[in-house]
Amino acid sequence: MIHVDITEAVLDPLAALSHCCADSHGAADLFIGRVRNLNEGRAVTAVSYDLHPVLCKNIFAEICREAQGRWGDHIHVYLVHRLGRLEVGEASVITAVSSPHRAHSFEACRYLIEQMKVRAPIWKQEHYVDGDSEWIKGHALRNPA
Amino acid sequence: MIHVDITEAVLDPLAALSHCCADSHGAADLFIGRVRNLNEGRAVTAVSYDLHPVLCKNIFAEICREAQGRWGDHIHVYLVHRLGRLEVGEASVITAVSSPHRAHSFEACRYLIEQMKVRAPIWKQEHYVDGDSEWIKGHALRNPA
Amino acid sequence: MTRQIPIRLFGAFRQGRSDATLTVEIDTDARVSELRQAMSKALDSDSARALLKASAFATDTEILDDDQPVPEREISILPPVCGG
Amino acid sequence: MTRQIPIRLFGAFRQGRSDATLTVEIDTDARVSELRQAMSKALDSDSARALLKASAFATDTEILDDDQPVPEREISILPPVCGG
Repeated sequence: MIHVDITEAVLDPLAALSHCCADSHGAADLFIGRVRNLNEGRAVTAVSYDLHPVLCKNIFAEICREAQGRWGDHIHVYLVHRLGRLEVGEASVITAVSSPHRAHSFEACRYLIEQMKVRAPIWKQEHYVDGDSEWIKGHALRNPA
Repeated sequence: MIHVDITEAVLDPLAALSHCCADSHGAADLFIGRVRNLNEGRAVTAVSYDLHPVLCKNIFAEICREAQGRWGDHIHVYLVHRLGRLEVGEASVITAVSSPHRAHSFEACRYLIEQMKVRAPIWKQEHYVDGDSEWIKGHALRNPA
Repeated sequence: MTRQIPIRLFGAFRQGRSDATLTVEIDTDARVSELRQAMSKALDSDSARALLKASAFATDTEILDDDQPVPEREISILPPVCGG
Repeated sequence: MTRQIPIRLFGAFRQGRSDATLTVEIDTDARVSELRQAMSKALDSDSARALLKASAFATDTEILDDDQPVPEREISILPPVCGG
Protein backbone atom coordinates (compact mmCIF):
# COMPACT_ATOMS: atom_id res chain seq x y z
CA MET A 1 0.00 0.00 0.00
CA ILE A 2 1.26 3.42 -1.03
CA HIS A 3 -0.08 6.80 0.04
CA VAL A 4 1.39 10.03 -1.32
CA ASP A 5 0.04 13.56 -1.19
CA ILE A 6 0.81 17.25 -1.06
CA THR A 7 -1.38 19.42 1.10
CA GLU A 8 -1.85 22.88 2.57
CA ALA A 9 -3.30 21.29 5.73
CA VAL A 10 -1.33 20.59 8.90
CA LEU A 11 0.36 17.20 8.58
CA ASP A 12 -1.05 14.35 10.66
CA PRO A 13 1.36 11.73 12.06
CA LEU A 14 -1.54 9.52 13.15
CA ALA A 15 -2.79 9.29 9.58
CA ALA A 16 0.69 8.11 8.57
CA LEU A 17 0.73 5.50 11.34
CA SER A 18 -2.79 4.31 10.44
CA HIS A 19 -1.66 3.78 6.87
CA CYS A 20 1.54 2.09 7.97
CA CYS A 21 -0.07 -0.71 9.93
CA ALA A 22 -0.97 -4.34 9.25
CA ASP A 23 -1.49 -7.41 11.42
CA SER A 24 1.65 -8.95 9.95
CA HIS A 25 3.77 -5.80 10.50
CA GLY A 26 5.66 -5.74 13.77
CA ALA A 27 7.43 -2.45 13.02
CA ALA A 28 6.74 1.06 11.80
CA ASP A 29 9.16 3.93 11.41
CA LEU A 30 8.03 7.51 10.92
CA PHE A 31 10.10 10.57 10.08
CA ILE A 32 9.00 14.18 10.48
CA GLY A 33 10.83 17.13 9.00
CA ARG A 34 10.07 20.41 10.77
CA VAL A 35 10.93 24.06 10.15
CA ARG A 36 14.01 25.00 12.21
CA ASN A 37 14.67 28.39 13.79
CA LEU A 38 18.20 28.49 12.44
CA ASN A 39 19.79 27.66 9.09
CA GLU A 40 23.44 28.23 8.29
CA GLY A 41 23.70 30.72 11.12
CA ARG A 42 20.66 32.82 10.20
CA ALA A 43 17.61 33.14 12.47
CA VAL A 44 14.57 31.81 10.58
CA THR A 45 10.97 32.79 11.36
CA ALA A 46 9.14 30.83 8.66
CA VAL A 47 9.55 28.91 5.42
CA SER A 48 7.42 29.08 2.26
CA TYR A 49 7.26 25.92 0.17
CA ASP A 50 6.60 26.07 -3.55
CA LEU A 51 6.18 22.85 -5.53
CA HIS A 52 5.00 21.37 -8.81
CA PRO A 53 1.92 19.47 -7.63
CA VAL A 54 1.39 16.88 -10.36
CA LEU A 55 5.04 16.08 -11.05
CA CYS A 56 5.68 16.03 -7.31
CA LYS A 57 3.04 13.39 -6.68
CA ASN A 58 4.34 11.38 -9.63
CA ILE A 59 7.87 11.46 -8.22
CA PHE A 60 6.62 10.60 -4.71
CA ALA A 61 4.81 7.56 -6.12
CA GLU A 62 7.90 6.53 -8.07
CA ILE A 63 10.08 6.74 -4.94
CA CYS A 64 7.53 4.69 -2.97
CA ARG A 65 7.42 2.00 -5.65
CA GLU A 66 11.21 1.86 -5.60
CA ALA A 67 11.09 1.31 -1.83
CA GLN A 68 8.66 -1.58 -2.33
CA GLY A 69 10.96 -2.92 -5.03
CA ARG A 70 13.88 -2.92 -2.60
CA TRP A 71 12.20 -3.93 0.68
CA GLY A 72 9.16 -5.89 -0.54
CA ASP A 73 5.79 -5.19 -2.10
CA HIS A 74 4.11 -5.96 1.21
CA ILE A 75 5.54 -2.91 3.03
CA HIS A 76 3.21 0.05 3.58
CA VAL A 77 4.66 3.36 2.46
CA TYR A 78 3.57 6.94 3.21
CA LEU A 79 5.00 10.20 1.87
CA VAL A 80 3.23 13.55 2.30
CA HIS A 81 4.69 17.05 1.91
CA ARG A 82 3.16 20.32 2.90
CA LEU A 83 2.72 23.39 0.71
CA GLY A 84 2.59 27.09 1.63
CA ARG A 85 3.99 29.13 4.49
CA LEU A 86 5.03 27.27 7.66
CA GLU A 87 6.13 28.73 10.96
CA VAL A 88 9.07 27.39 12.98
CA GLY A 89 8.18 23.98 14.47
CA GLU A 90 5.56 23.07 11.87
CA ALA A 91 5.99 19.80 10.00
CA SER A 92 6.92 20.12 6.33
CA VAL A 93 7.11 16.43 5.48
CA ILE A 94 6.19 13.04 6.92
CA THR A 95 7.55 9.75 5.64
CA ALA A 96 6.58 6.42 7.17
CA VAL A 97 6.97 2.72 6.50
CA SER A 98 5.65 -0.40 8.19
CA SER A 99 7.04 -3.89 7.65
CA PRO A 100 7.19 -7.28 9.38
CA HIS A 101 10.63 -6.55 10.91
CA ARG A 102 12.21 -3.31 12.05
CA ALA A 103 15.33 -3.12 9.89
CA HIS A 104 13.25 -2.72 6.72
CA SER A 105 11.06 -0.01 8.27
CA PHE A 106 14.07 2.08 9.25
CA GLU A 107 15.88 1.60 5.96
CA ALA A 108 12.89 2.24 3.72
CA CYS A 109 11.73 5.28 5.73
CA ARG A 110 15.20 6.78 5.41
CA TYR A 111 15.21 6.01 1.69
CA LEU A 112 11.96 7.94 1.20
CA ILE A 113 13.22 11.13 2.83
CA GLU A 114 16.66 11.01 1.20
CA GLN A 115 15.24 10.46 -2.29
CA MET A 116 12.47 13.01 -1.79
CA LYS A 117 15.02 15.68 -0.91
CA VAL A 118 17.08 15.28 -4.08
CA ARG A 119 14.37 14.39 -6.61
CA ALA A 120 11.02 16.00 -5.72
CA PRO A 121 10.25 19.35 -7.40
CA ILE A 122 9.93 21.35 -4.18
CA TRP A 123 11.48 24.72 -3.36
CA LYS A 124 11.97 26.43 -0.06
CA GLN A 125 12.07 30.16 0.63
CA GLU A 126 13.34 31.03 4.09
CA HIS A 127 12.08 34.13 5.90
CA TYR A 128 14.56 35.64 8.35
CA VAL A 129 14.19 37.60 11.55
CA ASP A 130 15.76 40.63 9.85
CA GLY A 131 12.90 40.72 7.30
CA ASP A 132 14.98 39.33 4.46
CA SER A 133 14.06 36.16 2.63
CA GLU A 134 15.89 33.80 0.33
CA TRP A 135 15.26 30.83 -1.95
CA ILE A 136 17.49 28.02 -0.77
CA LYS A 137 20.02 26.48 -3.14
CA GLY A 138 19.31 22.83 -3.76
CA HIS A 139 19.99 19.73 -5.86
CA ALA A 140 19.94 20.16 -9.65
CA LEU A 141 17.45 17.91 -11.43
CA ARG A 142 19.03 18.60 -14.79
CA ASN A 143 20.59 15.59 -16.44
CA PRO A 144 24.27 16.20 -17.16
CA ALA A 145 24.51 17.84 -20.61
CA MET B 1 15.58 15.98 27.45
CA ILE B 2 14.90 12.35 28.27
CA HIS B 3 11.54 10.70 28.87
CA VAL B 4 11.27 7.03 29.80
CA ASP B 5 8.36 5.06 31.18
CA ILE B 6 6.59 1.75 31.40
CA THR B 7 2.83 1.76 31.37
CA GLU B 8 -0.30 -0.37 31.15
CA ALA B 9 -2.01 2.35 29.11
CA VAL B 10 -2.22 2.41 25.32
CA LEU B 11 0.94 4.04 23.93
CA ASP B 12 0.61 7.53 22.45
CA PRO B 13 2.76 8.46 19.44
CA LEU B 14 1.73 12.11 19.73
CA ALA B 15 3.15 12.28 23.26
CA ALA B 16 6.43 10.98 21.86
CA LEU B 17 6.43 13.58 19.08
CA SER B 18 5.57 16.37 21.53
CA HIS B 19 8.53 15.39 23.66
CA CYS B 20 10.79 15.07 20.62
CA CYS B 21 10.39 18.62 19.38
CA ALA B 22 12.37 21.86 19.67
CA ASP B 23 12.64 25.01 17.61
CA SER B 24 16.18 24.09 16.69
CA HIS B 25 15.30 20.50 15.72
CA GLY B 26 14.52 20.01 12.04
CA ALA B 27 14.07 16.26 12.34
CA ALA B 28 12.30 13.64 14.43
CA ASP B 29 12.26 9.88 13.97
CA LEU B 30 9.78 7.64 15.75
CA PHE B 31 9.68 3.85 15.88
CA ILE B 32 6.69 1.75 16.93
CA GLY B 33 6.87 -1.96 17.70
CA ARG B 34 3.54 -3.71 17.39
CA VAL B 35 2.26 -7.20 18.17
CA ARG B 36 2.34 -9.32 14.98
CA ASN B 37 -0.13 -12.03 14.04
CA LEU B 38 2.64 -14.46 13.16
CA ASN B 39 5.94 -15.42 14.79
CA GLU B 40 8.19 -18.16 13.50
CA GLY B 41 5.30 -19.69 11.60
CA ARG B 42 2.81 -19.75 14.50
CA ALA B 43 -0.44 -17.76 14.45
CA VAL B 44 -0.37 -15.33 17.39
CA THR B 45 -3.50 -13.84 19.00
CA ALA B 46 -1.91 -11.79 21.78
CA VAL B 47 1.27 -11.19 23.75
CA SER B 48 1.69 -10.73 27.51
CA TYR B 49 4.61 -8.57 28.61
CA ASP B 50 6.23 -9.06 32.00
CA LEU B 51 8.97 -6.70 33.14
CA HIS B 52 10.98 -5.53 36.12
CA PRO B 53 9.63 -2.00 36.54
CA VAL B 54 12.37 -0.21 38.46
CA LEU B 55 15.36 -1.85 36.79
CA CYS B 56 13.66 -1.43 33.43
CA LYS B 57 13.30 2.32 33.85
CA ASN B 58 16.89 2.53 35.07
CA ILE B 59 18.13 0.69 31.97
CA PHE B 60 15.93 2.82 29.70
CA ALA B 61 17.42 5.98 31.19
CA GLU B 62 20.93 4.58 30.81
CA ILE B 63 20.33 3.79 27.13
CA CYS B 64 18.94 7.29 26.56
CA ARG B 65 21.93 8.92 28.23
CA GLU B 66 24.21 6.82 26.02
CA ALA B 67 22.36 8.10 22.96
CA GLN B 68 22.88 11.68 24.12
CA GLY B 69 26.55 10.85 24.70
CA ARG B 70 26.89 9.63 21.11
CA TRP B 71 24.65 12.08 19.22
CA GLY B 72 24.69 15.12 21.49
CA ASP B 73 23.19 16.25 24.80
CA HIS B 74 20.78 18.51 22.93
CA ILE B 75 18.82 15.65 21.31
CA HIS B 76 15.42 14.81 22.79
CA VAL B 77 14.97 11.14 23.56
CA TYR B 78 11.81 9.11 24.30
CA LEU B 79 11.50 5.44 25.25
CA VAL B 80 8.27 3.93 26.59
CA HIS B 81 7.29 0.25 26.81
CA ARG B 82 3.94 -1.23 27.55
CA LEU B 83 3.13 -3.84 30.20
CA GLY B 84 0.38 -6.46 30.30
CA ARG B 85 -1.61 -8.31 27.65
CA LEU B 86 -1.69 -6.80 24.14
CA GLU B 87 -3.75 -7.91 21.16
CA VAL B 88 -2.38 -8.15 17.62
CA GLY B 89 -1.74 -4.65 16.22
CA GLU B 90 -1.29 -2.94 19.58
CA ALA B 91 1.93 -0.99 20.17
CA SER B 92 4.33 -2.55 22.66
CA VAL B 93 7.08 0.05 22.45
CA ILE B 94 7.72 3.55 21.12
CA THR B 95 11.16 5.08 20.71
CA ALA B 96 11.67 8.57 19.33
CA VAL B 97 14.44 11.12 18.89
CA SER B 98 14.55 14.69 17.63
CA SER B 99 17.69 16.50 16.55
CA PRO B 100 18.79 19.43 14.39
CA HIS B 101 19.51 17.16 11.38
CA ARG B 102 17.91 13.94 10.24
CA ALA B 103 20.84 11.52 10.26
CA HIS B 104 21.17 11.76 14.04
CA SER B 105 17.44 11.23 14.60
CA PHE B 106 17.42 8.03 12.56
CA GLU B 107 20.62 6.68 14.07
CA ALA B 108 19.75 7.47 17.69
CA CYS B 109 16.17 6.17 17.35
CA ARG B 110 17.50 2.90 15.97
CA TYR B 111 20.04 2.74 18.79
CA LEU B 112 17.29 3.01 21.41
CA ILE B 113 15.25 0.11 20.06
CA GLU B 114 18.24 -2.15 19.40
CA GLN B 115 19.69 -1.61 22.88
CA MET B 116 16.30 -1.88 24.57
CA LYS B 117 15.74 -5.28 22.98
CA VAL B 118 18.96 -6.81 24.28
CA ARG B 119 19.30 -5.06 27.66
CA ALA B 120 15.92 -4.18 29.16
CA PRO B 121 14.45 -6.71 31.64
CA ILE B 122 11.29 -7.44 29.65
CA TRP B 123 9.76 -10.82 28.83
CA LYS B 124 7.19 -11.77 26.25
CA GLN B 125 4.69 -14.62 26.43
CA GLU B 126 2.99 -15.34 23.12
CA HIS B 127 -0.55 -16.67 23.03
CA TYR B 128 -1.37 -18.79 19.99
CA VAL B 129 -4.53 -19.45 18.02
CA ASP B 130 -4.42 -23.10 19.15
CA GLY B 131 -4.72 -22.03 22.83
CA ASP B 132 -1.08 -22.75 23.65
CA SER B 133 1.26 -20.08 24.97
CA GLU B 134 5.01 -19.78 25.27
CA TRP B 135 7.66 -17.53 26.84
CA ILE B 136 9.93 -16.38 24.04
CA LYS B 137 13.64 -17.15 24.21
CA GLY B 138 15.70 -13.98 24.34
CA HIS B 139 19.07 -12.37 25.00
CA ALA B 140 20.93 -13.45 28.14
CA LEU B 141 21.79 -10.59 30.51
CA ARG B 142 24.23 -12.73 32.45
CA ASN B 143 27.82 -11.60 32.25
CA PRO B 144 30.02 -14.39 30.88
CA ALA B 145 31.13 -16.51 33.86
CA MET C 1 6.82 27.96 -38.33
CA THR C 2 7.14 28.97 -34.70
CA ARG C 3 5.07 28.38 -31.61
CA GLN C 4 4.56 30.14 -28.28
CA ILE C 5 5.62 28.13 -25.22
CA PRO C 6 4.37 29.29 -21.84
CA ILE C 7 6.91 28.08 -19.29
CA ARG C 8 5.69 27.57 -15.72
CA LEU C 9 8.06 29.14 -13.21
CA PHE C 10 8.88 27.80 -9.75
CA GLY C 11 10.96 28.76 -6.75
CA ALA C 12 13.58 31.43 -7.31
CA PHE C 13 12.32 32.05 -10.87
CA ARG C 14 9.24 33.60 -9.26
CA GLN C 15 11.37 36.05 -7.27
CA GLY C 16 10.16 39.57 -7.96
CA ARG C 17 7.63 38.52 -10.62
CA SER C 18 3.89 38.93 -10.49
CA ASP C 19 3.20 36.16 -12.99
CA ALA C 20 4.12 32.49 -12.72
CA THR C 21 4.68 32.01 -16.45
CA LEU C 22 7.24 33.20 -18.98
CA THR C 23 6.27 32.79 -22.63
CA VAL C 24 8.92 32.31 -25.29
CA GLU C 25 8.80 31.66 -29.03
CA ILE C 26 10.61 28.70 -30.59
CA ASP C 27 10.58 26.82 -33.90
CA THR C 28 7.84 24.22 -34.13
CA ASP C 29 10.38 21.40 -34.27
CA ALA C 30 12.78 22.88 -31.70
CA ARG C 31 14.59 20.80 -29.13
CA VAL C 32 14.80 21.51 -25.41
CA SER C 33 18.25 23.06 -25.87
CA GLU C 34 16.69 25.73 -28.12
CA LEU C 35 13.95 26.33 -25.59
CA ARG C 36 16.68 26.84 -23.02
CA GLN C 37 18.40 29.43 -25.27
CA ALA C 38 15.13 31.25 -25.89
CA MET C 39 14.36 31.35 -22.18
CA SER C 40 17.87 32.61 -21.39
CA LYS C 41 17.35 35.55 -23.78
CA ALA C 42 13.98 36.31 -22.20
CA LEU C 43 15.34 36.43 -18.64
CA ASP C 44 16.16 39.84 -17.25
CA SER C 45 19.09 39.18 -14.92
CA ASP C 46 22.43 37.37 -14.84
CA SER C 47 21.43 35.58 -11.65
CA ALA C 48 18.32 34.17 -13.34
CA ARG C 49 20.42 33.06 -16.33
CA ALA C 50 22.89 31.34 -13.98
CA LEU C 51 19.99 29.62 -12.23
CA LEU C 52 18.65 28.45 -15.59
CA LYS C 53 21.90 26.61 -16.30
CA ALA C 54 21.32 24.44 -13.21
CA SER C 55 17.59 24.02 -13.94
CA ALA C 56 15.65 21.29 -15.71
CA PHE C 57 12.72 21.53 -18.11
CA ALA C 58 9.95 19.08 -17.31
CA THR C 59 6.41 18.00 -18.11
CA ASP C 60 3.98 16.69 -15.48
CA THR C 61 5.51 13.26 -15.80
CA GLU C 62 9.19 13.58 -16.68
CA ILE C 63 12.37 15.63 -16.66
CA LEU C 64 13.37 16.50 -20.24
CA ASP C 65 16.82 16.05 -21.77
CA ASP C 66 18.27 18.92 -23.79
CA ASP C 67 18.31 16.92 -27.01
CA GLN C 68 14.62 15.90 -26.82
CA PRO C 69 12.07 17.69 -29.02
CA VAL C 70 9.92 20.05 -26.94
CA PRO C 71 6.73 18.06 -26.29
CA GLU C 72 3.23 19.42 -26.95
CA ARG C 73 2.47 19.55 -23.26
CA GLU C 74 2.68 21.98 -20.40
CA ILE C 75 6.35 22.80 -19.80
CA SER C 76 7.88 23.82 -16.48
CA ILE C 77 11.34 25.03 -15.54
CA LEU C 78 12.58 23.45 -12.30
CA PRO C 79 15.41 25.08 -10.36
CA PRO C 80 17.53 22.88 -8.07
CA VAL C 81 15.20 21.34 -5.48
CA CYS C 82 15.25 21.32 -1.68
CA GLY C 83 12.13 19.75 -0.20
CA GLY C 84 11.70 18.62 3.40
CA MET D 1 24.94 -17.79 60.08
CA THR D 2 22.50 -18.05 57.21
CA ARG D 3 19.87 -15.76 55.77
CA GLN D 4 16.67 -16.16 53.78
CA ILE D 5 16.73 -14.59 50.33
CA PRO D 6 13.40 -14.06 48.57
CA ILE D 7 14.15 -14.06 44.84
CA ARG D 8 11.70 -12.23 42.58
CA LEU D 9 10.76 -14.31 39.55
CA PHE D 10 10.06 -13.02 36.05
CA GLY D 11 9.02 -14.37 32.69
CA ALA D 12 9.33 -18.12 32.22
CA PHE D 13 10.24 -18.61 35.91
CA ARG D 14 6.61 -17.69 36.66
CA GLN D 15 5.33 -20.47 34.37
CA GLY D 16 2.95 -22.65 36.35
CA ARG D 17 3.60 -20.88 39.67
CA SER D 18 1.09 -19.01 41.76
CA ASP D 19 3.72 -16.94 43.61
CA ALA D 20 6.24 -14.55 42.10
CA THR D 21 8.96 -15.27 44.65
CA LEU D 22 11.19 -18.21 45.47
CA THR D 23 12.93 -18.07 48.85
CA VAL D 24 16.27 -19.80 49.39
CA GLU D 25 18.69 -19.98 52.30
CA ILE D 26 22.36 -19.01 51.92
CA ASP D 27 25.30 -18.19 54.19
CA THR D 28 25.33 -14.60 55.37
CA ASP D 29 28.53 -13.87 53.46
CA ALA D 30 27.63 -15.92 50.37
CA ARG D 31 28.44 -14.81 46.86
CA VAL D 32 26.05 -14.73 43.92
CA SER D 33 27.43 -18.07 42.65
CA GLU D 34 26.25 -19.71 45.89
CA LEU D 35 22.85 -18.07 45.56
CA ARG D 36 22.70 -19.55 42.05
CA GLN D 37 23.47 -23.03 43.42
CA ALA D 38 20.87 -22.69 46.16
CA MET D 39 18.25 -21.57 43.65
CA SER D 40 19.14 -24.43 41.31
CA LYS D 41 18.47 -26.91 44.10
CA ALA D 42 15.16 -25.24 44.92
CA LEU D 43 13.88 -25.42 41.32
CA ASP D 44 11.56 -28.29 40.48
CA SER D 45 12.38 -29.01 36.83
CA ASP D 46 15.33 -29.52 34.49
CA SER D 47 13.99 -26.87 32.14
CA ALA D 48 13.93 -24.29 34.95
CA ARG D 49 17.49 -25.25 35.91
CA ALA D 50 18.60 -24.85 32.29
CA LEU D 51 16.92 -21.45 32.16
CA LEU D 52 18.71 -20.45 35.36
CA LYS D 53 22.09 -21.03 33.71
CA ALA D 54 21.24 -18.35 31.11
CA SER D 55 19.72 -16.00 33.71
CA ALA D 56 21.17 -13.08 35.64
CA PHE D 57 20.69 -12.05 39.26
CA ALA D 58 20.03 -8.35 39.69
CA THR D 59 19.03 -5.59 42.07
CA ASP D 60 16.89 -2.62 41.07
CA THR D 61 19.95 -0.88 39.73
CA GLU D 62 22.41 -3.45 38.42
CA ILE D 63 23.10 -6.90 37.05
CA LEU D 64 25.19 -8.91 39.53
CA ASP D 65 28.36 -10.86 38.72
CA ASP D 66 28.67 -14.39 40.11
CA ASP D 67 31.68 -13.48 42.25
CA GLN D 68 30.00 -10.50 43.96
CA PRO D 69 28.70 -10.86 47.53
CA VAL D 70 24.89 -11.07 47.58
CA PRO D 71 23.82 -7.50 48.44
CA GLU D 72 21.37 -6.66 51.23
CA ARG D 73 18.74 -5.56 48.74
CA GLU D 74 15.83 -7.03 46.84
CA ILE D 75 17.16 -9.70 44.47
CA SER D 76 15.59 -10.71 41.15
CA ILE D 77 16.38 -13.47 38.71
CA LEU D 78 16.19 -12.28 35.09
CA PRO D 79 15.80 -14.83 32.28
CA PRO D 80 17.04 -13.88 28.80
CA VAL D 81 15.11 -10.77 27.73
CA CYS D 82 13.02 -10.01 24.65
CA GLY D 83 11.25 -6.67 24.90
CA GLY D 84 9.67 -4.78 22.05
